[in-house]
Amino acid sequence: MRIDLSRPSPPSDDKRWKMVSASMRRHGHKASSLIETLHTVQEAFGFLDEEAIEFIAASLRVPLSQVYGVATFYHFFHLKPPGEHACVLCTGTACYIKGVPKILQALEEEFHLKPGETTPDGKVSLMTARCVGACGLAPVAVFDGEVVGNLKPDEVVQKVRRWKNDES
Amino acid sequence: MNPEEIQTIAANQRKAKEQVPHHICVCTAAACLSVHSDEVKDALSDEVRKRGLEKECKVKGVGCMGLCSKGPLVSIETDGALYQNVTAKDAPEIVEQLGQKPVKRLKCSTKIPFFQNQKKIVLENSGVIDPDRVEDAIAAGGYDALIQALTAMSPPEVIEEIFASGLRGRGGAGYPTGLKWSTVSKAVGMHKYVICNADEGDPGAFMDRSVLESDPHRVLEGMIIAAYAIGAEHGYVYVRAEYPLAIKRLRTAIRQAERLGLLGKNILGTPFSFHIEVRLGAGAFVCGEETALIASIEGRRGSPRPRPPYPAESGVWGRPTLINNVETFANIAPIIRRGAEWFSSIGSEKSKGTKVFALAGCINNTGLIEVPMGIPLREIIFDIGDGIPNGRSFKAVQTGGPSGGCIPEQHLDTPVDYESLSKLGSIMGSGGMIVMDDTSDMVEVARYFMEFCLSESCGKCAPCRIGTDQMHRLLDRIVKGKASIHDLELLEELCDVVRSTSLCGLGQTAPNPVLSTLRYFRGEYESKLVDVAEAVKKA
Amino acid sequence: MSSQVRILTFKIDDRDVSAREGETILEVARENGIYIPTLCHLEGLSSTGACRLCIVEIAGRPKLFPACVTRAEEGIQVITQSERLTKYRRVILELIFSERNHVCSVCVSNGHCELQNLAQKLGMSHIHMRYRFPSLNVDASHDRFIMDHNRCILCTRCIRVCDEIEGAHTWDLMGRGVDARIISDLDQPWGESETCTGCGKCVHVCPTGALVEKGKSASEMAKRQQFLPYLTLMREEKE
Amino acid sequence: MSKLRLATTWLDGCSGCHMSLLDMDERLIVLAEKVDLLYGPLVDFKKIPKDLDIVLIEGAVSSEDDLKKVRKLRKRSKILVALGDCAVTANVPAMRNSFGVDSVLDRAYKENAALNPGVPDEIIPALLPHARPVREIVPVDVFVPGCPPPADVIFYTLCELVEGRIPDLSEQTRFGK
Repeated sequence: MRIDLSRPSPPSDDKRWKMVSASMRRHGHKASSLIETLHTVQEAFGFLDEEAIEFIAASLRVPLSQVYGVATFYHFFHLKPPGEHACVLCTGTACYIKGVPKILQALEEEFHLKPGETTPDGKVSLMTARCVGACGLAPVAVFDGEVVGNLKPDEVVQKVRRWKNDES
Repeated sequence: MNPEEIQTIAANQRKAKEQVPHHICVCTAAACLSVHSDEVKDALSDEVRKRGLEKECKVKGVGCMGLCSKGPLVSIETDGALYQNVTAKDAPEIVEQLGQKPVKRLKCSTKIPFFQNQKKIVLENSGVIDPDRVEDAIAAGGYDALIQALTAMSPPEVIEEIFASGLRGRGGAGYPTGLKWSTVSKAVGMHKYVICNADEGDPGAFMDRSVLESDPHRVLEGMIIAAYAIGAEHGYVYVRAEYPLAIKRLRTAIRQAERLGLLGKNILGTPFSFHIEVRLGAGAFVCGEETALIASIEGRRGSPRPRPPYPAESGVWGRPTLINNVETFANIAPIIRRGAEWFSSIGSEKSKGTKVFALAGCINNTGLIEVPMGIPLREIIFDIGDGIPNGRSFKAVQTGGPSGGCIPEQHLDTPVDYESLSKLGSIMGSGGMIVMDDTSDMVEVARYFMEFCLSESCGKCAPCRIGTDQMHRLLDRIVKGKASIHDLELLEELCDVVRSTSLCGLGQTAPNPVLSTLRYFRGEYESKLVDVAEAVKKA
Repeated sequence: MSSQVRILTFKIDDRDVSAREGETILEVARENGIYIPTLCHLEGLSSTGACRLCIVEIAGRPKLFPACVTRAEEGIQVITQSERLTKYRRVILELIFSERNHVCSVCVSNGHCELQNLAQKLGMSHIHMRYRFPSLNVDASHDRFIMDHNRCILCTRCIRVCDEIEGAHTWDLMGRGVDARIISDLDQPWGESETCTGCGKCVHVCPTGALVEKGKSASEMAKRQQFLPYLTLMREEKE
Repeated sequence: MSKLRLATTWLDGCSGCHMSLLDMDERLIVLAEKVDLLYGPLVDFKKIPKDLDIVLIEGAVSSEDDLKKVRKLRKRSKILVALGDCAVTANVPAMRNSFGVDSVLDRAYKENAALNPGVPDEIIPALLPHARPVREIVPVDVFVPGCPPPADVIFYTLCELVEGRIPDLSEQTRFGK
């Protein structure tokens, strides 16, 4: 076992680690800045891998299992790389009442895609959000950051299919 | 800066505004943005520039105007016209008609009950000011209350004023705000904290997001006044990471307030200092519970701990901590500015002031409304909300999200206040109001909320962790026609146990959607049951 | 410590009892030989109030209180046994049994298990809800110990003893709700953990057969927990 | 007074509970003065009799066959006893539940078979998706946990039932005993 009590250097010279290091420095490398740091890493890299978690744990002097426990407690954090495209379906009450379950069912039937999963070709990740706050437009999805409302199941299926075929 | 300098900013801003005859306000809150109000705003600006009208007409982005279902919304401040469903293509016509007859095709009447029956305190500046400009906020009376509190009132006087106003926590439970402040102010300890809970987690609720997107300075002002009253030097706003726009505007507002000396060291030249940091939530509903929220701010898993000790005594870092939600803080400045007596004249006997609701589901006017406490539910749904679309009939309204309940037709004349709603088996909650028409299946609705609680349970205490899962399985069996009367009996038993024995509010209230639908729609459950032998076969 | 400790008097089940200020209801009950069931609580570790089996009533208050974290107050009347409490404790225990795969007959801790003992003590002859039958792993990668997630009740004693007493913090909880699970380091096999000292404290504080020593066959795994109050006391003395 | 009519059955279990029953030794003779054993693995009678007073069930409900049997026994009995952990909790037989029927059958009849690997489809009654405790199928009047329940406990249980009382067993036996 390696025993190294100095603050570790970033896993690689990828420039994005500079952002992460700066964020930790701004918070004085306090253990309490763990969640803020995880946010920064995810923003920079899209997800949290083992390397990142080990680096953060050593830098903030938080036990490995605790970092992992925090990262898996909060649904906002992802431990696997996301697909090229993200389809986030709102599952808030208004969207539920107005038919999101049917959209989810359609995606599962068509692509065997369940919330939290990515298609095997790595093209599309399906996620759910508790409420994106656009209840007036229910049911709502966020396609790569763009909020789209009043959706029907086949519209979402077609959007995913276009993504899979590299059409926009 | 000192108070006079702030007042100068306000005066200059008002003067500058008077010099421009036309103001076009485009809603740039999340719902309108999602239907491309940013493009509308750009088109309008281009059009104004093309016609060389920059001096006579200003186009600005403002916060939420409320009627989200008709977005994008554009208002012409001087003409008093409101336009709905505006697209970029409409820009030339809108600019053409400035100061003349409004464009009929796009007009949205402001005489309708949706606008007439509201009473705006928290949202008074939403849709009016540019949330990205502190000067706009100041010109509209922002930070007046802070100046008043810091220069003319002692901390106990501030607390007394809030106490006398009768304001109760808007996060759901309705605890008297003045009492909470007074408890924290009396707590022994050097360092105290103020936390603004903006982890709005109820699915179908977007009040706090809208306030932060539309008028962030109002929230900061409330927090600063609270910090002055209880003697805190540090504060956090704990906001959902799912609200990027609200976070951006909040951060901008903090920077602006710091620049003007409204936040930070020696506020307004007084000895009082207060710093605010933004902390991002990460998708955990349970973090709305105050001890879980504190754990999360401290960088840990958001698991609640048993109370006492309450945060007022031992909160973040073990220090006395005041936690209020966004809407509560947004009420503070108006109370200080206009007095407790004015505030307590609004609302009902035990519930003072107004309440913001997010109206959604099967209702014509979806969006954000603010109404005086005590208003009957019927008025909200059928006048302000304009009733049920597609010729369907009303079945129930869900308030309070996963901790609340469904209220049926026969109770629609109930006044909206904390006590009346809890008597009906629901709660005020943070303000989500989801309307369901006669096509909604109430057992499925109950299953939906149980699924939510199950996936949001932190897993610490056994009754909530396992009980929500078992209840969800039972509800699923009932929906799928695989359950017998024994399953329904077990469901009711588990509701009782989980409610009475869970560690925190999430578990204690998780059975509410089941209990309230059982209370009013028991027949729907029973009609799905099959006999015992059948149920065994389908297992 | 200050020499002036306030003494409180109150009642547990109609018996007059006294407590030092700051003592929990559970501590006072145990000093007086009054039984309150517990599962996540263990003397010498911090209390979490998670299993809810130690709930008691306080006369005049509608809520229930976990005795392990509720401090004694002057004049209160604590009720540790009532029809309501018996029912609630039993249902909670049934929920715990329904959660994972507790098969007592083939467990190395059979006969020495706190969960099993409680079932008997609370008169739980069967459970009246459905078992969940989740699919869970057994981690036998460690040289000397085994972690069987099928028998884990998420009491977190292992996490607490590893963090508070041993200081290694090898264990923690991942995920949440009914999917929460005890992990070592980055959810790695225990045997590959870089932080585990192999001290075995977690094994001995585990109330069930989730953490056990290797090489034991059914019913052979008796646990030793006497070391815990001793270690805690010695550490306090040093401070 | 006429003797009580007793039946026993052995579903998905190891027969240990019946062995324990036999371990009552000479007390069996005492019981025989009060009850007639009419059906079960210990007697050579193939049909389930009617009007039973007491039925002891060993084992979990695992197959279509078990299902039929337990339903019929319930219909024909006054007091139904879940005898032992398998009947009470599904116990060891339930350890297959998280794997699914197909992989369990493959493991037993293909992967571990030296001769003629293949899942039999005629001799073996079809397995249910889950092995389940008896009370999930039919109402149970008395639960006797234990793996197996000791002979003393079985004796006590039967004596109480003969006297028309429902026994309290909490002090005497438990899961896994």
